Amino acid sequence: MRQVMTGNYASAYGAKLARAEVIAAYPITPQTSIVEKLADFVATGELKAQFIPVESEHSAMAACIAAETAGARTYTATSSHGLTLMHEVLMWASGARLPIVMTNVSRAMAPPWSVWVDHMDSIAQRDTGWLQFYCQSNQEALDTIIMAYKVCESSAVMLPAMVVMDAFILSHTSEPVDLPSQELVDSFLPPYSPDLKIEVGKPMGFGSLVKPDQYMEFRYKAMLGMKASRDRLLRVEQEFKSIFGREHGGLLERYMCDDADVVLVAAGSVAATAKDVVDSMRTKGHRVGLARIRSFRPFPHDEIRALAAKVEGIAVLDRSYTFGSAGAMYTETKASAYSINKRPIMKNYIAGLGGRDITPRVLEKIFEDIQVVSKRGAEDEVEWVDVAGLPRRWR
Amino acid sequence: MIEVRFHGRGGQGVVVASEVLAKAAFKMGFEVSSFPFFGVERRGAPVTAYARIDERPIRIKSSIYEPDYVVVLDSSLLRGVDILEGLKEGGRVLINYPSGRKLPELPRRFKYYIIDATSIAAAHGIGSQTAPIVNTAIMGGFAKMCDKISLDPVLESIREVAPSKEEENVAAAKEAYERTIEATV
Amino acid sequence: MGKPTIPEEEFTYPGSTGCPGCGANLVMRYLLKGLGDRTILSIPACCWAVMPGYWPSNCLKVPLLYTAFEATGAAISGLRAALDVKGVKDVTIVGFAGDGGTVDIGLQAMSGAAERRTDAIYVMYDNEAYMNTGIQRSGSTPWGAWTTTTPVGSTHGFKHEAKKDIMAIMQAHRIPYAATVSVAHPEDFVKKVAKAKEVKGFRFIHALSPCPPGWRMNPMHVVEVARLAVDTHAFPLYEIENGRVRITRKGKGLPVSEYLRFQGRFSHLTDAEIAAIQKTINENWEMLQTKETSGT
Amino acid sequence: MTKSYEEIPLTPISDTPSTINLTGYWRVMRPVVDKSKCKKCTICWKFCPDAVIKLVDGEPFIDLQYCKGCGVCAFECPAKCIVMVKEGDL
Repeated sequence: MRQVMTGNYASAYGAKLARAEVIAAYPITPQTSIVEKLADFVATGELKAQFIPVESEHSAMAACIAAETAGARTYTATSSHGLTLMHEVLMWASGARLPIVMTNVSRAMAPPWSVWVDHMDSIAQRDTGWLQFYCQSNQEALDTIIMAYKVCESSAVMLPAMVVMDAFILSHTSEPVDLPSQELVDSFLPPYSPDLKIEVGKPMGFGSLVKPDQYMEFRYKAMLGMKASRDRLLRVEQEFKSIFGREHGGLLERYMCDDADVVLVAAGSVAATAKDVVDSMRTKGHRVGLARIRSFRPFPHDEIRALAAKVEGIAVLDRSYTFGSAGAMYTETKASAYSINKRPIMKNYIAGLGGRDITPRVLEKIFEDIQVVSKRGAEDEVEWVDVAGLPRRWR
Repeated sequence: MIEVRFHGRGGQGVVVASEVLAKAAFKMGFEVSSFPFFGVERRGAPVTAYARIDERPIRIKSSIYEPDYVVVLDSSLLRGVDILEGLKEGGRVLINYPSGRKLPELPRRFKYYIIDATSIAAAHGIGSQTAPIVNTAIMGGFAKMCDKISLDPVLESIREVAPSKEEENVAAAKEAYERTIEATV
Repeated sequence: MGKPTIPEEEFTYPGSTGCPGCGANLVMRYLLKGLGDRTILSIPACCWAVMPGYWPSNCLKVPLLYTAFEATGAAISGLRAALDVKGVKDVTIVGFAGDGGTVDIGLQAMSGAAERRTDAIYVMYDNEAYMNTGIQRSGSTPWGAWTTTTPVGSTHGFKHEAKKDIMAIMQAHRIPYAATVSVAHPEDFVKKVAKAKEVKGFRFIHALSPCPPGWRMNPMHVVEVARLAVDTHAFPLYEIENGRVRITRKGKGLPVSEYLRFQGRFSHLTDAEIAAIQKTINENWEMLQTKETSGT
Repeated sequence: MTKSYEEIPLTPISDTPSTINLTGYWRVMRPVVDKSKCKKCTICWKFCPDAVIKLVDGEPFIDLQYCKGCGVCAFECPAKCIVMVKEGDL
């Protein structure tokens, strides 16, 4: 049934429909209404789960790790400073091969203090061994939680996943969301039953010390898990589509890319706005397209390579910046395209940091710029968009 | 697409007003999206919220800069806040305004509607006598001002979102619908 | 022939990689004798994260979840929540951490677990410094001790700050049961652990765990030093049950120098400094007795 | 011996008794029990940090495969029936 709800409520419903059994969470703006709602579900008995009101995000993740090791399906949600506080235990979760699912309401890092969207928090976790899915709608936030459990709990994967949702733009925006029935979700997602869990009568130590002569083999296995998650995600999404009648675009959602001269690569809610811009520019005869990075981990290397082989220019919009380099989406997109014969011109646009609104006009200008750049090359490979004091006007 | 901006103060339920509109429009078969200005404002500070209504799925996620409608929950905001900023030519403005008082000087290229939502809310016992909650009553006025939105779905949405006193809130919105008038400036 | 005064069943295998004479090995041994095998442990970074041996070696006969240094309190909350949601009963969940992992980096998570009344036993084996990393001071290192980060030099020398009173911290959390135990008194140790096992809610065990390398002592003196800690009132044995303090062993009231003289970490102390330690110990012992008499 | 990635679990789960570690090699001093003096009080067993002392009819048998030679048993023995001798000496 379709209902109007915020991204935060959609996420809470996602965790509920996935029948999360242990939820450990700590409040942080703008994630709070997710855990408030889940606490309500548990308090009213609508969700049979244990809610652990931990005293920090680090403890939230550590508690999820312990509970997941004991065989429970776990969920948590955080944002920004909460996510970065978790950094250590994020690595623990993936190293321990625990398919925990977490929503991160992406929010900028301080200072300057900001409660508004950018992807610095989640991008900074890219090497933690978590799958990372970036959402463009509240529906996708809900659906992705359910799909993520199915992907991650597969014995070939067994890694945790982060469902990233833009602060306020999704978390606090109400829009229609189809709330699937519990029966339907149950038919899609079976209960979590790991091959091994910690239990009395089985005196095993989980996570012990490994010498240099054996460490790499464990890491290699985790790499294989991440690699397997790619096909697993595609298969799970097809199954999801057959049951729920919708899909969200695999690892890289392509919109009007088939005959495009230039495309914009972006992740998160800005991609939704960009589709409107693509449509309006197409009516004016511009062959532009949008490629949305839905899965940043695993990265859509094959899809990017195929796309890059067909276009003349790629604009990559990053809602974060890797200091001393460029935007992470850009460097990875560029790296993926490197091995093809005829490479398109590429340029990185840093935009929307700390909640700076990325308007259709700004996106149109990025398209116009990449159209020019794809013909004659970029003067600056990385351009900061809409920064007061810089010569170029964006609005 | 219809774009609406709401002005009020922290604690007045501005965000709920935008949600009532979104839910009502959704009940009428529209696609909708509503969102607060993403701030950290506390009680009393001027706040804004927004809503979009369209026949087609709404993809745009950026803010609203050129609304078709503006709703002002607190007339004291006419001082200090540019409630007309970006309003489209011919746009309509609904203001919670004390009855019997004349509106201040306002540009004539817009249409103004007034409703004494504060008195109505107080009469129906919504909020306290000194601080009535006007966000439901005023949405009855919105149904009057906006041709595309009917009263019944607004009342239904109010029932859904009202934390208590559902019928009082509904009655207030109905009364506001009846008493909303276009004001001359 | 004497009969063993503690349970004979062992829940540890030989072959742990603890140092010869490791007090923490004894702490684990007695703990599990008191708890039995329906126990799940969580251990953060500390000596005991290494002592079960390199993978796949394990010296414990109960399941064990390794966790991050500061995360023991959270881990035991997570384990308990999972067992509860799965309906698994009669399992004792134990957090087993060193002093650094408890009074310093792990204090927040433990405090959270205690405040949430997590149904678990938290055991702090206290070797009074960061021993796993090579004898650095912790909040639990006593005044006067040498460590590698409180070196004895001409300007400052040894640790000049008092040991945190973790028992008082736990008492302030209003937990139902807390006790101090010593490896020199295994009967008392096992008894208190068995008692803690029967209590519901968050329980705390503070075990003094002499460390031969860290305390600069002969490993053969491990038990003797633990005994002297009790007899000099440097480490009194008591329990706090629902807020009521009860001293469980009076000790002989020997001068603290008896305790210190076995330990190289105190060998630099002057008579005046030893007298200062004695004064503090006397005051603490007085205070503990007052607490016992007053019932709080 | 390094195991192939195909032979190991997903994450290091230790399930092999630590008796694979022959810690007796660490020993510098070796406990020698004079059974004739033993009063079978079991105190040596009680205080062994590594639990390497087995009791047979109350008499201690020290498993030298694992005994690290800490000497606690010798120090604690009330009958003084255990002496520590240098490894290699008898």
